[in-house]
Formats: sequence, structure tokens, C-alpha cells
Amino acid sequence: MTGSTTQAPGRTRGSLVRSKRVLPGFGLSLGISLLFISLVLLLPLTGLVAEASGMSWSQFWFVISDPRVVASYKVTLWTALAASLFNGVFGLLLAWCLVRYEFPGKRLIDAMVDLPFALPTAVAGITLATLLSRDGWYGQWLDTLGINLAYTPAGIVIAMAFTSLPFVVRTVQPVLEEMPPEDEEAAITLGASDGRVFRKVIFPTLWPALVTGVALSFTRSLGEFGAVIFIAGNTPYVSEVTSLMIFIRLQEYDYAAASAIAAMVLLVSLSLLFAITLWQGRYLRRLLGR
Amino acid sequence: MKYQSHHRVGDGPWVRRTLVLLTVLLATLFLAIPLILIFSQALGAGWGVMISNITDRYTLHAIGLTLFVALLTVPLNLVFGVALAWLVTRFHFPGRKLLITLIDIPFAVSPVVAGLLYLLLYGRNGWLGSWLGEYDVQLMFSWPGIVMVTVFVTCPFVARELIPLMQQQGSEEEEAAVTLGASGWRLFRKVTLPNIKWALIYGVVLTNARAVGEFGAVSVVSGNIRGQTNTLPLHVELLYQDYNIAGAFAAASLLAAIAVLTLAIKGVAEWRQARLMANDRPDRKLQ
Amino acid sequence: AERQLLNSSYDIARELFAAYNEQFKEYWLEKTGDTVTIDQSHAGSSKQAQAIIQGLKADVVTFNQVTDINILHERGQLIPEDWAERLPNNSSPYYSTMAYLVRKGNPKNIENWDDLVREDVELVMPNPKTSGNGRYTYLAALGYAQETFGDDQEKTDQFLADLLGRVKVFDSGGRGATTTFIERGIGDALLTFESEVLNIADRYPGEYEVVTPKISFLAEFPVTWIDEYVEQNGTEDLAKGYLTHLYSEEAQRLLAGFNYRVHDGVVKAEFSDRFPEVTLLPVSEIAGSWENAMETHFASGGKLDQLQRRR
Amino acid sequence: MSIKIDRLNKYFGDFRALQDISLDIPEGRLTALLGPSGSGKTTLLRIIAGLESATQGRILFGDRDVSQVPVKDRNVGFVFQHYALFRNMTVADNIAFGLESMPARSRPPKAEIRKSVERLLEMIQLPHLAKRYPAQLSGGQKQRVALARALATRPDILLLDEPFGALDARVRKDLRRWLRSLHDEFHFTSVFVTHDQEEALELSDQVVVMSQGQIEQVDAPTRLYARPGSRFVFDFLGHVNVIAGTVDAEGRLRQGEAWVTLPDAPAPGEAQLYLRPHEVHLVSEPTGQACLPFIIEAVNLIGAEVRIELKPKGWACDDIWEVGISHAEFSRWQPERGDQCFVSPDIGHLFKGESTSPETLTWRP
Amino acid sequence: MSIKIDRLNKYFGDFRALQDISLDIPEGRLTALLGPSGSGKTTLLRIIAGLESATQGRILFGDRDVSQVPVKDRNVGFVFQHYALFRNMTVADNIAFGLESMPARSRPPKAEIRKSVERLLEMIQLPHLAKRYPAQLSGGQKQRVALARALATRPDILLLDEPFGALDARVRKDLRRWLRSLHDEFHFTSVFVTHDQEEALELSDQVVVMSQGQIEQVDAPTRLYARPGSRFVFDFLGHVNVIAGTVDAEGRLRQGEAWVTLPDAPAPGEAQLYLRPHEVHLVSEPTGQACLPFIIEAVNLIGAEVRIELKPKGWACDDIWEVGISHAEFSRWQPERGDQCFVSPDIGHLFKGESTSPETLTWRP
Ligand SMILES: Nc1ncnc2c1ncn2[C@@H]1O[C@H](COP(=O)(O)OP(=O)(O)OP(=O)(O)O)[C@@H](O)[C@H]1O
Ligand SMILES: Nc1ncnc2c1ncn2[C@@H]1O[C@H](COP(=O)(O)OP(=O)(O)OP(=O)(O)O)[C@@H](O)[C@H]1O
Ligand SMILES: [Mg+2]
Ligand SMILES: [Mg+2]
Ligand SMILES: O=S(=O)([O-])[O-]
Repeated sequence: MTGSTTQAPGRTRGSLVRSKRVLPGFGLSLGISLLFISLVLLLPLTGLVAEASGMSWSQFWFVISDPRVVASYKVTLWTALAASLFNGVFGLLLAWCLVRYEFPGKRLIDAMVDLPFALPTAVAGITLATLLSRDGWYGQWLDTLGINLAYTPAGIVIAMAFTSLPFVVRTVQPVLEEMPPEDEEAAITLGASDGRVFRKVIFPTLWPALVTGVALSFTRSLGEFGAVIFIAGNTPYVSEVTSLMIFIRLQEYDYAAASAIAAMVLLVSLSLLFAITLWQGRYLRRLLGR
Repeated sequence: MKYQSHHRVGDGPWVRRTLVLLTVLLATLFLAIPLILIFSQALGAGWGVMISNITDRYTLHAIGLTLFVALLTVPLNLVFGVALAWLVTRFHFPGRKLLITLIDIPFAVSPVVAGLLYLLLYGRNGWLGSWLGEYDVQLMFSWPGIVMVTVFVTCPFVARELIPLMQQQGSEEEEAAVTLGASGWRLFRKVTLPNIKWALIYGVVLTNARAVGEFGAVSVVSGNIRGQTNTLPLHVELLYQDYNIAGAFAAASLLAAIAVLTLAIKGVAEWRQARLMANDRPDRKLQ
Repeated sequence: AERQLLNSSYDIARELFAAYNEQFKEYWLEKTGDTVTIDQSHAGSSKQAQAIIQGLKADVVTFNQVTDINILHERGQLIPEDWAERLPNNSSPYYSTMAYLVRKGNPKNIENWDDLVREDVELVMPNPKTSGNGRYTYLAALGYAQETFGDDQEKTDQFLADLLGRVKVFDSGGRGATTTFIERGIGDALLTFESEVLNIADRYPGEYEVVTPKISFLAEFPVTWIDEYVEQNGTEDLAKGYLTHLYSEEAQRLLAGFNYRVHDGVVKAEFSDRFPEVTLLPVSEIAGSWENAMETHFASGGKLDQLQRRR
Repeated sequence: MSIKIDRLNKYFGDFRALQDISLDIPEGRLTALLGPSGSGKTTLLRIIAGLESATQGRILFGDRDVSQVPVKDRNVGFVFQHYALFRNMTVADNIAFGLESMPARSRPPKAEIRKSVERLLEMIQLPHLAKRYPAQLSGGQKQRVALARALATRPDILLLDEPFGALDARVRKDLRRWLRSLHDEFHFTSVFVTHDQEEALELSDQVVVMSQGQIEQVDAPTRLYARPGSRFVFDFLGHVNVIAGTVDAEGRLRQGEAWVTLPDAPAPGEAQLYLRPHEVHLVSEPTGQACLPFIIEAVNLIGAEVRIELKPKGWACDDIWEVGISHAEFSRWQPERGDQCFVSPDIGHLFKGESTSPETLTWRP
Repeated sequence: MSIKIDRLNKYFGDFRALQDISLDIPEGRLTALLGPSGSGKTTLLRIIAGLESATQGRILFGDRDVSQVPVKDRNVGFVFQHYALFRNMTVADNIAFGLESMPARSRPPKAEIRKSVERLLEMIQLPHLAKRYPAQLSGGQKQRVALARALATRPDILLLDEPFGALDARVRKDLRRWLRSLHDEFHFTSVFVTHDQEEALELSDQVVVMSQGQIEQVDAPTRLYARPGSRFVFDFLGHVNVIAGTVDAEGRLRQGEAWVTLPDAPAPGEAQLYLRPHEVHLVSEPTGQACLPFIIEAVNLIGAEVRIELKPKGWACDDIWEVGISHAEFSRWQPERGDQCFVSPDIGHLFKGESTSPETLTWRP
């Protein structure tokens, strides 16, 4: 026994023995999870891959590089970026005030943050369009200032920002709550001004969560359709989003093309999320030493 | 002699007032007013109209179907969410990180695309759908299809609520229970479940809200048959298409009411959880 | 006996068929003694066609685009190729054309297609990429341009490009465009079906005016039964009856009441003041055929895409 | 710079965390705030730093009233129990933070800052770790960095809240010694919080014993140990053996079978005698001075002395008694568990009736 | 029930956390696993409990090989450092949990369970807290409850992972004493983990010293203290004074100006002499046995003995020297900081060359 074991440390035997788990339910929970993930998440994705892989590479390229589609990428990317950045700022502000201050209506606002999650996107879209249209509650107001938001890319940004706001607040909030006061206090006793403490001590700690929140908000915005479509104006090359392009391909019975574009979006979203997970892993390892 | 010490960032009265004001303002403009608008539009023509809109035969059916779908979706995702959270927080195994990433897929997939995925797979021409068709089983354009896409769209919520909490709580209590001879089910029911109860409720509540409100994915697979496969969000669209703006907003206000109710339950759940956690650390100073 | 029928239709025809269904049920009961339950499914007609191909077991379709029925044959082999021959008037019991809705007093003085390309005019129309409605408007404008500029392809293109350039909002569907124009107050003219335009004018008396251009497009509303599914459902007679009855005088009057143009002579005469005589060009005159129209104009990279390319 | 605390009160809501604290902290000395958990040590320290505000009372640094001065202008260095290093900065950046936070006009040039940091790294003996992140350091190293960071701006006053609380016993001892030598070299005015009496007594020049938001006693360590001012201080500073009884007319303290003859025959009445473990000795027979019979409960051979635990026989006490004897004595005597023995006092502290301060007694051997 | 551990190895990935551990744990005794952080104590304990599985090797309880037996059938009690009480259950429910988890056929009836719980509550002296929740208890109370919970099912073996690690020094001492008396009463086989040598030596019948996944020494506490088997154990068990030098032909260990005459004149070569603080004495002049000159660095008057810290003069050592003298001696001699003095050894431990085990030397006074 000993002869062979000095040869092969841990690895093979280790993995064998490790399958003996202490807590119960490994098999069951693994079974349920794998079954569910395969059936619900992965199996349908095969449809996408199958459709898209039915095309030749040049067809694929033709579909995804169609100038109008390319324009929609640009519109979508820019508006999603603007929306997620807006959420980065507004979400951070909200999370900050909800964690740091007591003020009347705090619990109400805290509860309302999840509203965009709970409200159907189409309802959100209709509501925002109604608010911002020329004679809507906000629109008439903005109109006197000569500002028009509905049916412009700005409208898209607003719809995207609305539907993805909770992602930022809900990822930043717990980190802010857990942040020990000592770090700040240490910085203040060292003579640092508030601004400096925020920039140098608080923000770097929030940063990973904020980036995750913004990234989730961004990917969600990339795929947003229901809320956007009512307020976008959908002018070609100006305010058409990629989801609409997918929708159009579907209207044309061109599943392959729709799948190809959808696959593009999915690829971008997943690689973004994955890249952030990797980056965050490294950043956090430095911070936490894990 | 009183003075306000100022030892945490942003404690200055001016900074604080400005930030709070800005928050309240933005939250009102961005969150509260849209909500109010929905109700005000619904009530635009008076209570009577709103009530008659809601008690319309098709609206009632849509409400029923929507609740039915949620009723099936939530337990499914509950089981999955708990199983997955248990798996990734209580065991180490290769591929664990991947599993955690995979459950984010529904966040990265546009709901319309999600519906399309199911249609491509289970539709008459899909490889599974054609096979099922031979046995005269049709999933799309009937409630099973609606349930399936709703499950897809809402499956991250429970798991995402539970995983961080269970990770933070660690498995010591469960290990203690095992050394005391507890079997799996007893251990879960007596030790784990009470500890994650409120997070679980929050996850369920979010799942439910999203399940009730899902539009994009459901609209693709529903078949839009009035009185049969029309869910409440689809019904909102339908009424909207009929120029029945008040009716559309009446139905939407129902959804918004569900959302508000959901958030209220969630608020309570969070508060309870926070209290539990605070009890847990009596050494931690109340700020 | 109890019988059941599923009618898959385009999104804005819900009230129309709700009314027709009542009429038909009575008729059918009288004729056969059977009570019929008719389920309605409404959505964009392309989406409806897809659903049917993917297995939505509708017995009949009542669409607003010929191409969406064609696809049922091409993609799904659910109906024969010559479906259009099975009922009178290319299987379209009613039709409409494209018209403009302008604001009260017609302040921009819009009378015809050439008024729409003026610098000071803003338009609202549905997206030709996502809705048949938008496609018809495009073809109507094309028809006008062809009549006006003859063979001068460049001028025709320029005209269409200008027209599209004047559009402020492309909604994804007809009702969306209407909402944008009415509720949001966007644009000087809404380009959509005449039926829709008349409906709105009826609904908001005195606030809007209807302008029907002298030359426009013959927008047919085709219907057919789905052979494969009626066979499975055992509803062939019912489906045929449902569609044939659309051609009856009684039904035609109902349709005209919903502001659709009809073929029935008696009814036509009754409603002659509502539907002015204009030249209606069928697709064959404008683009040869639907296949051709789709291919040259609406497919990816087709004429529409070229015209809409940012200049 | 000396610190003067003048009738300080601190309320948290209704709870009075500090009650009328007045205290002088001498310049250039190490002062320890010692007390059980919840006694208000941290609160007092934070008020001195300006991290918390007093409800009433004044704080003076030298002659200057700093009660209204915000933290960042008080020029204090603060060291936290859990280090509170900036996780996202390297060791060098952590140390430089204070200098770089100075207002532009008084901030030293970059090169000088770098030099200061190098000097401080030398001082804490970690120059090779300048580029590391806090997560990559051991607890002891982290606390050294925290100290260097606090000292970088040359504060007038150094405040430390349980600086060694989170460390292993061995590391703690090293670091304690190192802090002591650092202090001997630079003589900054330091106040540190601890609930470990050994640490307070070993490290500081002056100990402030706190209990329930009040100051119990302020004294130099040796005096504090030799002459505790109250029962509380007695109990808190190491083990103490107690016999409670009645003083009779002959000046004997009696309880059950046990008695002790008290020198200077105090007035009759209730009294408690407090005896430190090394201020008594074990005997095999009662002496003329005392008869305190015990059964040996445990014998502990570890360390410099042999610690013997005793259970009273024929009388009662709340806590077990402890006596330390030398290894030599132990070898001679070989006491074992269950043996009977007697204790004879050398020095004792008598609390009479309800009086709070003791009278010290000495027995002639 | 005795425990036998047979050539145990544990890998975490490629990291070998335990290396060929073989160990006998006698029945009815308290065994301590002592070692620095990361030495594998917890891992070993968890493997014994079955909470972790070994990569290789066997565990026997009595004669029964339990290597493949799941935790819940091993009948062990486990006490966690952070209590791991069920926070949603009352104290009574926590204690009853194990009994109620028994399979239906062997489970005692409800009434009996209630009685057992009452008895255990008496035992841990907390019967009045039966209805409280863990969050409402102090650390010491929590740990008692954890112990009662572990003992409720009458386990054959009790395993404790740093049971007092999270407690205050005073509470810890109380609880330690309480555990000792509990053990004396019930004599369960117990294994507990600690990294506090004082705790290990004071509490246990047998100490297992671990370092880097290996066992360094297994011995009874007094033997371990008197005869450490290696430099590591030496260093780990309290302070030790070291002089490293060369043994010359006359059997003298020399370094710089310092020398010590070694009894039994060992062979010449490199050597280190280890001396415990209480195994040397201070002298004012070099003796014939040794000349170890020092400068007094600090004098610490606190506690039973006076601790004197010494800095070598004319030679060098890594760590400061410590010597304990009695208060009486101190009063006689009055050493002060900066004074010069000499140390003379009584008992010493010599490591020659690279040898890992020492030779004990005794000097005649
Ligand atoms: N922010 C606060 N709000 C309310 N009470 C507080 C607050 N900070 C401290 N207290 C209370 O004031 C008292 C003194 O607390 P403080 O932290 O000063 O004690 P301490 O002596 O430092 O104790 P420890 O040794 O546990 O750190 C405690 O009873 C504590 O509960
Ligand atoms: N699950 C694990 N995965 C990987 N490495 C581990 C794991 N558990 C422990 N180790 C490693 O095994 C070694 C021994 O760990 P163990 O917890 O047994 O140490 P310990 O002696 O109990 O230390 P401490 O006193 O800090 O509790 C450590 O280096 C640790 O990092
Ligand atoms: Mg404190
Ligand atoms: Mg451990
Ligand atoms: O749910 S969507 O409306 O965004 O598709």
C-alpha cells in the first residue's frame, strides 16, 4: 500500500475518497441541479447553437455584419452603457443613502428599488412612454424646456436604466453594509479629507461590487426589449436596438439569422460577465488574500 | 454643550442633506411617479370602470392563468434554488464555479430570445417537439410552455438569494447536527431551513413577482389565445392594442399591485432576517 | 353538438372578430343546430404564422398579409400552394388601403404623397420590417412614385428615401403607431390602414381628419383554413363555413361597419360615402408579386435597407 | 503633549457609557486603559481621538481645548484592534497615506515621503514587505504596519485600541516588547486600551482601571498591583484568595473552623481578607497566626512555579484558592491531590464592613 | 473507548496537511492536540470525528475500524470553537437535538428526553436559561450549552476544537477548570485542540504536539515540559533562553565573551544550549561554571515572581533572555535597568550540531 502511495500523492486517491461527503444530500442536490440546469438552461441553448451552426461562416458573418444590425449594436451598446453608467451613479447614491442615513421614507424607497424587477417590462415601457410623451407628466414639462426624451436614444437609456436599476443597488448595498467603520476612521485620523477617504478607501472596496452591478445592469440592458420598444422611436440607424433586429428577423421567418444575432448578444454578455468574474477573482484575492 | 461629531465620510450635515434630497428626488421621479401613473391611469375613468375592466371575463381568466403559472413555477424554482444553493455552498467539487455562473444565463438572455429558444426546441419543427408530437404531446402554445419559459426566466432568483447567505453562514451548524446523529431531512428541516427562511421567502417573492410579470418570453410561446393562453401581461398588451387604455392600465395596476404587495412581503422578510442576524452578533454595536 | 374553432388573426382585429363570431355562431346554430365556441388568438400576423408552423393548432387564419399565409405552405406544408384560389377574391373577403390621418384642420395641408416629403412634415408609421401595415404603406408610396416618375429609378428611390426620412417614429406595429400619433401627439400625419384611420376619426370626432390619397395600395386581408389542423381537429366544415360566411351580405355589412372596404355590391353602395373612389394598385402592378416584393424590397439588404441607409 | 479630560460624560441614547470622567494623561508616557468588556474604554479612547463626541465635558491637548476640533485636525495616531489597514493599498502606500493626505502647502515632496516611508519600514523591521498587500501579511506584521502608518504623520498623541487583542499569545508578547522599546526611544504620549491586566501592568507607565463607565483607580503598575484601591481592582488584577468572616473581640477573623489573627487588632465586625497567591505560604500545621485548613484540589507543575489549587475544609469561599510554591519547595514537600494543608498569610488586605478601600496587613514570619 | 490512528495521511489537492500520523489515544483520558496555526490539529480532529475523510490510513475506535463509518454513526460528541449552536432553537431544544435525532427504535420517550435535558442543564449550571436562545447567551454560557449538547447522547468520545479559543481570559480559565472537573467525574475519552500551551499543559493527561502536519512529541504534560524532545517543542512550550556556540576541547561552550562549562565534557563542535527561565539563577559575578554577561533590559514586578529581561553583553542571541526571581530575592538585590549581571545555569538542554533531540545537563550548585 505504502509503496504505491508515495508515488501518487493525493490526486487520484484524493478525488476518490473525497466523494465521501460529510453532509447529506450531495447526490440529491447534484442530481436536481444538473437535471434542472441541463433541461431548463442548457438544452434550449442547443437550439440556438443548432440554428446558428446551420449557417456557413460567411452567411453568419453576412447576417451579423449587416449595416443596420451593426448600427443597432452601436445604439444598443451606447445606450446600455449610458444606462448602466447612470445606474452606477444613481444606484451607488441610492445604496449609499439607504445604508448610511436615516431619513423619512427610507424604508419605502428601499422597498421600491425592486419595483422594476417586479413590474412587467411592457408595462414599464408603456408607463415611461406615457410619462415622457409630449403631453405626459414629465414630457410637457420638458417640452417647455425644449427637451424631448421620448422616441430618442435618450428614451432607450431611460427605459434600460429603469429596468436594470435594482442590479446595482442590490449588489452594492450589502458591501456597503458590511464595510467596517474602522477603515474610514483610520483614514480620517490620518488627516484625510472626506473626498479623499471616499476615493482612496471606500471606493476601492466598493469597486468590485459596483462593477458587477453595472455589468449585470449592462447585460440586462443589452437584451431589453419590452420596455425599450415603446419608447425608442425605432428609427433605423438611430434608435433601433439589437433586440428589435432579432425580432425583425423572426418576423421574416429567418430563425437562423435571429439565432445568429442572439448568439452574438449572448456571447458578449456571457464573456463580459465571465471576464468580470475573473477580474474580480484576482482583485478580491489581493484584497482578501484568498 | 452639544456638537455633532463627524467621523464617518458623508456625515457632514450639508453633504448628508444634499445626498438624501437627491436620492428622494430621483427615487420619486424614477420609481414612485411611474407607479403612481399606473394607478392614476387605471382610475382615470373612475372606480366603476376600473372594476368592470378587472372583472371582465377575459381579464379574470388572465388573472387565473397567471396565478396558476406562478403557482407551478415557484415551487419548481424553489426546489431547484435550494438544491443548487445547498450543492454549491456545502460541497466542494470540480465545476462548482461553473454552475454558479450558469445560473446567470437567464439574466444574459433577452426574454424574447428565451422564448424563441424554447420554441425552436419544443415547437412542431424542433427536434424535441417533433418527437413529442408523435405522441400527441404539445407543450408550446399551452400552459406547460408558458410554465417552462417562466421557469427559465425566473430560475436564478432563489439561488441567487440563498447562495451568499448560506456561504456566509457556513456549515458548522449542519456539521454539529450530523455529529449529533441527525439524518438528512431532519437536518435540513430543523437546522438549515430556519436559518435561511427569510432569504428563501424573499427569493420566492421575487420569483413570484417576475413569474407573474413575465412578458417577452411568454408572449413568444403562448399562442395568445384569449381566454386560454393569455396571461395578465399579455392581456395588458391586448387591451392596449384595442385602445382600451384604461383597461390596459387597470390590468397593469393589478400587476403593479402584485409588485407592491411582493415588495411589502419582501420588506418584512428582510427586516426579520436583519433582526435575526443582529441577534446573532450581540457584540456588534448598534449604530 | 358543441364544437370548437380557433381563429388565429392579426393583432388589431379582436373586436371585429368578436362581433363576427357572435353573428356566425347564430348563423351556424340555425344552419346546423351546433353551438360553436370560437377562440380568438391575436398578435402580429408574422408571429401568428410562426406559432402555427410551430404547432399552434388554429383552424382558420384571418390575416392582413398574404405573405404570412404563403409561409404556412412554404415552411409548414400546412396548406396547399393554391390556397388563394379556394375562396373568392383571392381569398380575401375584405380589403383596405393606405390613408393618412392628419390633425384637425389639416394644418400642414397634406393631400397626397408628395406632400409627405416636405421638409416641415413629420410622419408616424409602423415599421415596414416588423409589420405588414408598414410594408403596405411603403408599397403604396412606391406605387405612387412609379406612376409619377415613370421609369426614373433614381427619382423613385429618392422619393421613397425622403419619405422614410420624414418618419419620426417607426413603431413595431400599427396600433403602436396610432398610440404614438394620438396619445403622444407626435407627427403631422399617421400613415396606416384606411380602416384604422377611419376608426380613429370616428372615435375622436372633430379632432382629426382623414386623407385618402388618389393613388394607393390594394391591401387584401386574406383568409384560409389550415388543412392539416382542421383535419386533426375534425373541423373542416366548420372552418370553411366560418370563412365562407364572411362573404355573406350580413357579414360584409359588419366588416364595412368596421371601416373595411368590401366586395358585396349592396353593402358597397350603402357605404359609398365613406370610401372614396381611388386608384388601388395591387402588388402585381407595383412589384410583380409578393415573393418579388419581399425579396427586392423587404429582405435583409433589400431596397428598403438601402433606402434607409443613413445618408 | 499631555491630555486633560475634564468631567466627561457620554450617553448613548439613555445609556450612560461614561460618567464624569476626569483624568490627566502625562506627556511622553504610556497610559493603559484597563477594564472589563463594556466598561467604556473604547468609548473614552474614541472620544479622545474625536471619533466620537462627548455629551458633556472637555478634552484638552496641552492647553488647547480640542473638544470642537474635528478628528483630522487633532493630529492623533490611532491603531485599531483589527488593524484596519487599507486592503487595496500596498504596505508602503498604507504608510504613506497620512503624509499624502496633508494639505498641499504643508505636504512634504514626493521624494521625502518615500524616504519617510523607508525609514518607518526600517523601524518596523519590514522593509522587504513594502510591496505586499495587507492580506499577504501575518497578524503581527499587519499590526506593525498599522503602527507605522499611525506614526508617519508624527502625531502628538498615539491611541491604540486593544492593539494586540487579535494576536496569538507569542506574537503578542513580541509585539508588546517591541512597542515598549519603540516608546522608550521616541517618547510619544500614548494611550492604549486592553482588558488583559498582565499587558497593562507590563507595558504601561500608568494604568487607568475602568468599570461601568467610571474610573476605579489610576496608578503606576507596581503600586496598583501592590495596593489595589477597591475590591473591583483586586478581583480584576489577577487571582485573589478571599476569606469572609467576622472579626471577634481578640482581633481574629473567623469563619467556621478557619481563623486568622489580624495584626493591629481592628474593631469587631464583618470583614473580608484578600490574599494574593504569592503573599501566602503553605504549611502542614496551623500556625499561631492562622488556621486555614484546605484540601489540595489540583497540583500544576508547569512553568516557573508550582501552582496549587485548594478547596476550603470546614469553611466556605466563593472561589477556589490558589497558592504558588517554588519547584524546590515542591520537591521537598511533594504535596498531592487530596492532601490536607494549611495556609499562612504574609501580606493581606482587609476590607471592613462595606468599606470600599482596603487596609494592608503584614504578618511577621 | 480508546482511539487508534494508523498511518494517516491527508491531502488537500496537492497540499499534504497530515503526514503519516500514527497515534494512540487512551481511554478515559483528556488528550490535547497542541501546535501552531496551520499545523493540522483541526484537520486531524475532524478526521477522527468523520467530518473529513482521510486520504490514506485507518482510524480505530477500540477494535472497530471506523474509517468508513459515517459521522452520524460514529457516536462522537463534537464541540466547535464558535459553538455552532442552532440559533433558531432554545437552549433546551439544542441540548435535546441529539436525543431526538436518534432512530425511532432506540430513541428514549419524550419524558425521558426532557429529564435528560434537565439533568444536563443542571450539570452546566444553567437550568434557569433553558428557554433562552443562543443569541441571548454570553460566550462562556454558549460553550457550556455546546458541551451539554455534545454530551447528551452519551458519546464514546468527546472532541473539542479550541473550545475556549473565542473566550475572554477569565471566562476561559473558569471553563477550563469546569471541564477538568467534569472530566474527572465522567471520564469520557476526550481530545481537544488548542494552540495555547498553558491550556494544554494544565488541562490534559497527554499532549500531542504537532507541527506542519506531523507529530513532534507525545507525552504527559510534566514530562513534556521537563524533557522536550526537539527544538520546536522547546520553543513552543514557553520562553526559552538560548546560547549558540562552539564546544572546545575542555568541554566549554563559547561564544564571544560568554562561556559555559558543560558537565560530562561532550565532544567538540557546534552546539546550542537551551535554558528555561526558572532553571537558571542570577549572580553578580561569573561563577566557575559559567560566564554569561548581560545588561538588564527590563524588570517586571508583577505577579508571583519578578521577571527580568536581559540583553547579552559581549555576545549575541536571537531572542532576549528572561529570568524569574522571587520577590524576596528581588528585595535583597534590587536589580535595576542598565545594571550588569551574570546568569548561572542549573539545568540545561544541549543540542549538538544538527541533532534534533537534546541532552539534559545538570550543574551542581
Ligand atoms: N454606538 C453605541 N451605541 C450604543 N451603545 C454603545 C455604543 N458604543 C458603545 N456602547 C455601549 O457603551 C458601553 C461601553 O462600550 P465600549 O465599547 O466603550 O466598551 P469597552 O470597554 O471598549 O469594551 P470591550 O472590551 O468589549 O471593547 C457598552 O455597554 C456598549 O454597549
Ligand atoms: N478544506 C481545506 N482545503 C485546503 N486546505 C485546507 C483545508 N482545511 C485546512 N487546510 C490546510 O491544512 C492545513 C492545516 O489546517 P488546520 O485547520 O488543520 O490547522 P490548525 O492546526 O487547526 O490551525 P489553527 O490553529 O489555525 O486552527 C492548513 O495549512 C490549512 O490551510
Ligand atoms: Mg473596546
Ligand atoms: Mg484549527
Ligand atoms: O420581457 S421583454 O418584454 O423585455 O422581452
